Amino acid sequence: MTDKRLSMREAIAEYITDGLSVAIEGFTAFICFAAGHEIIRQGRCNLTLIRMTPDLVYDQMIAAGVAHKLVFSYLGNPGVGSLHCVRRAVEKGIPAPLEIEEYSHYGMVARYSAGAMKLPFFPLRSYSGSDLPGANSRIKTVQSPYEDGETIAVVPPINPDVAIIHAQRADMLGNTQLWGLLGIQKEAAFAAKRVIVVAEQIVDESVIQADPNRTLIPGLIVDAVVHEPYGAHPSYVQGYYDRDNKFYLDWDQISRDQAGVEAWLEEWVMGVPDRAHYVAKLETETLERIKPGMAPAAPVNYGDYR
Amino acid sequence: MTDKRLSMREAIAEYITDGLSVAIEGFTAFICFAAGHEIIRQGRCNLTLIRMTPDLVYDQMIAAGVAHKLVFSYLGNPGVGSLHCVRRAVEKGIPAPLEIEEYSHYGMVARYSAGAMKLPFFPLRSYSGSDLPGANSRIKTVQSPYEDGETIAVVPPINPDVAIIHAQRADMLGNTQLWGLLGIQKEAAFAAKRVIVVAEQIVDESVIQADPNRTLIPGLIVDAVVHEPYGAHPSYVQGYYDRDNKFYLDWDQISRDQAGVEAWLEEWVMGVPDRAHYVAKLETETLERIKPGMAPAAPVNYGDYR
Amino acid sequence: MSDFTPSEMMIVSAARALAGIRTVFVGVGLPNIACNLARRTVAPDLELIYESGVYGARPARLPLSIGDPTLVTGAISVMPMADLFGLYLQGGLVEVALLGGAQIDRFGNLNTTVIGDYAAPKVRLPGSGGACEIALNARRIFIIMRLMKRAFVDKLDFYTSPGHLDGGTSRESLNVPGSGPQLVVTDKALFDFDNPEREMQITSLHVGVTLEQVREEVGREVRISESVRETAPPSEAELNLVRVELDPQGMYR
Amino acid sequence: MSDFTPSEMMIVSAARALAGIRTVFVGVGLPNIACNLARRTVAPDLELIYESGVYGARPARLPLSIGDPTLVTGAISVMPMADLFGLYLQGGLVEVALLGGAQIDRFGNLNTTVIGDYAAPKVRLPGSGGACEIALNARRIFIIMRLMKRAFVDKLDFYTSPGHLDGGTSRESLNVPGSGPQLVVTDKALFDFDNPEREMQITSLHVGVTLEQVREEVGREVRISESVRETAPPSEAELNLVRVELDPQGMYR
Repeated sequence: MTDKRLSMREAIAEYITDGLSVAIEGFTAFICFAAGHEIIRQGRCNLTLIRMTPDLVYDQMIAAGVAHKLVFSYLGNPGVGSLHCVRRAVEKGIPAPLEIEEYSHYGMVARYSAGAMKLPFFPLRSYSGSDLPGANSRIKTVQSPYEDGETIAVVPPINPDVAIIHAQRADMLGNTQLWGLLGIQKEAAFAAKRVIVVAEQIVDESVIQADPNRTLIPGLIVDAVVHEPYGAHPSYVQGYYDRDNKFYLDWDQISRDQAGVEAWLEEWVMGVPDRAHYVAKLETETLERIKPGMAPAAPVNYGDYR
Repeated sequence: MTDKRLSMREAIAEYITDGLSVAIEGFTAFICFAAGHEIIRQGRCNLTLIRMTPDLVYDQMIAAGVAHKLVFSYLGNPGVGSLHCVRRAVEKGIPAPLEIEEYSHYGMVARYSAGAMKLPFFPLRSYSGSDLPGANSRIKTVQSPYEDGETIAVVPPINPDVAIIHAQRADMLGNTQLWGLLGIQKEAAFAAKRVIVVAEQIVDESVIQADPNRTLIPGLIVDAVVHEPYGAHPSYVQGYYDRDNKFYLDWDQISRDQAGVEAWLEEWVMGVPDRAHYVAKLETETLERIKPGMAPAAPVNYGDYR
Repeated sequence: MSDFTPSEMMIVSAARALAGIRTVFVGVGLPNIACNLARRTVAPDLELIYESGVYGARPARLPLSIGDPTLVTGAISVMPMADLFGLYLQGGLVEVALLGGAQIDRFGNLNTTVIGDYAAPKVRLPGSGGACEIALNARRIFIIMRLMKRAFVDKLDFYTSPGHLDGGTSRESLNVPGSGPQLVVTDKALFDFDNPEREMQITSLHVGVTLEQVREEVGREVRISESVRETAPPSEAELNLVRVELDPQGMYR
Repeated sequence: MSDFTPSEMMIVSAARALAGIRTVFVGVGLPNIACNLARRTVAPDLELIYESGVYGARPARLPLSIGDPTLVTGAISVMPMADLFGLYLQGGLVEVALLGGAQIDRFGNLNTTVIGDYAAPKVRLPGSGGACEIALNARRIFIIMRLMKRAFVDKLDFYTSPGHLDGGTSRESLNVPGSGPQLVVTDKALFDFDNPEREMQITSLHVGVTLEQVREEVGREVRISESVRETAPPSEAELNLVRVELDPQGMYR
């Protein structure tokens, strides 16, 4: 089997080209800012960005002008407030107009599920009485062929060109394990045409095989494996580091105007060659502050059967 | 919170009444024979038995005359051959005629999923070109409202009156963790109106909470918790004991005629008051033979965040 | 009687409304404190459900977002969002969900999408998140928001989360699982919808608040329940729990 | 050349057909040994997928059923069956699936449901299991069964798993993802469907088997490929792996 490890620079250069649809997923946790920043550094454009919660990573990418379209279900700085860059793009076309395609959370979950399961649609109990279907004609209905004859909402599959998934650990073949908030990373990875896994740790295949129920993504569907410690900062990785909430609060100020954002991007994205330098640039105080204590999982025995 | 622990006798007496639909699930593994035997001992009848793979547990229950209908997707003695009792009932009406409702595996998975998600139907890519829809009019089709306009097979939800799920560990509130083959136990439990969890071990809530990703069934949907070591013998429980394959082979002979089965039921079901006595009746050689070695899961840290 | 802030009155009112409830779908901030207060007082079996995929959270600190890692560690179950929305919410296991919005109309419909025209919005709001399906599938909806003229409007700019729609039986005609908004907790008064028109009506005024003040804020005639009363102020015990244990830094005073 | 059993010839033939394949959907017994032989020889990257929910099994012993615990311990991934069927099979990740049946017709359609009438069967067979959706979704189907008159029939009593249906383009008209049966491995000969009618044809006769014997067993005229040849017998290396490592007890000789 081939070793799929690449540097982030190599992985983005290889798999992210202008005009593709890209899903950097992870709900509040596991958000791969390292990939977003490398996409900005490599000057990609006309991307369709897909994410349930665009969060700061897409706020930064949209301010940097990499996107022409956004597919999402919740636009917010979680626990803080607005995503000012996305708002500027939608409300004022700064730095460029942004096309949007909007769903509810479950609608996005259902779209990824349909994409992963190769279904023509996925049914869900939502949208009736809401203006969302009026704002998005992709939200339709289907009638049940059974007794009830009930009419139910459906959404179409979504199959991103590339999904980028951050995880605690993966082996060099891309077999990947996550714990904590699993979000829709599994569905996003199976739905995508290409998958880049970014891991805090690269482990031996034997570590993965010692807990097969924990494997969320098999190497079978993974194209590249990037080893990038702290690659999800300022978001978090369960058991590895906490969210850097100070940054989420600071961003609410930094992002109030495009100039401030550009200055920040100049210093923290264009101004560093890679994530290792970004991490080195963080104060040690920061890394100390976001370091969690130990909370080990209860032991489990799979049993040796020979 | 209330302690939901009951003896198997109490749990079956309380929740399984004549005429109900019952799903004792678990694919090859985690098959709760202890519950099946107690249902036989209590002389229940007219049950609709639901299981993807009826396996020996339903072969025994059907020979004992508890069922009037069987909903399934594969009738076999796994790795051995036929389920002779089910065949006798279907082919010759011995001991009584048995109504059958038949799907493919994915059809049953989809039915449980629709039942658990309260959907009017679940779509799947199956059945086209097969005689199964002709044999079962519950298998229908729906047309996609999207461009392709594709026609896709659908199955209706299934919501058993009672689901019985065997697991490695649960707390007294019914919060339940499984590892190994997860089958469709999660979907069956969420689809059922009542849930009985049977566990090899009853643990403190803190054990469950030390690995929340491993929790398959929350106490919220559980009505009774039964502590029943070896409750799945002769099937197996990952890490606790192996399948007693000798019994699966023996059953192929025992079950060749109704008389042989009745003699076996007399000795091993009616002849023992409960599972503890059944286990005591097994030779120690058997318990030794099915004891696996250690294969611990790789450690995981959830992190202490305070 | 010690004095208290309007936020504390909201927290305490929401907590009391959760008496005996088993499951609540919740966000962060004030509603989160209300649920934890209920757990310590009137709803000992209450389990908190977060759309991030958490059932039965046991946070060791005040969560800063609905995806805070402290909601994961020590929780009863943490699952993919497909299970949270499919098995728990759509599965009918959510008894009460707490919602809010930028705009609410007299029938409890909520707007969290845009102010102005959708295609060219004056203000682009966060959008639905899970709110649309929560509003339809949770058995009951409690709405928590401050009483402000610009929020309590006659006509929403966008219907994100359906309440009682046009009132009367119009929601029933949707044939959805949830019964819709039952309560609105504000900093000045409590409202319910217990009338044939399913129209928001004042049921309780907080201590020191007058009907005129409420009308003033709502900016229109407000329906009043025959049984309108004064909200019982927070007890010492309730205030202690909030100030000492649940929000020691007073982030949500 | 050492001698070998018909079963060994089947195992080796099936293994060779898996050359370069990445994923195979497999059952237990002879097909399972064939896949493990392929892994050790012509398909080092081959991963075994079991409908019980296992991807990338690393069995420490011969599995006695598709749910054997030895398939779980040490596997790459073990998942709910909803994921195995939804994400792997329907998701299009299964390159080859190995199937068999009680009856097969000239177009590779399979019956594993009943002999006789469905409502009043002479013999009630196991049924589909996952076979129906496997036959439609796996990219290619290899069929493994012994050549027997009662199995190779003109008309199936029940169509459980669609092959090339009525032949020609009739399967394409179903518009399903999989391309259907490509190969039939028997104890006497190998068959493919590489003709416009998509009809089973002999491509290779095992050592010492005559066309007459095959016709005799099939009980009807059998189509023969222009390029019909003799099957290369198992090599010493292949036999060694099977006899010493994969099936030391000779359970499947």
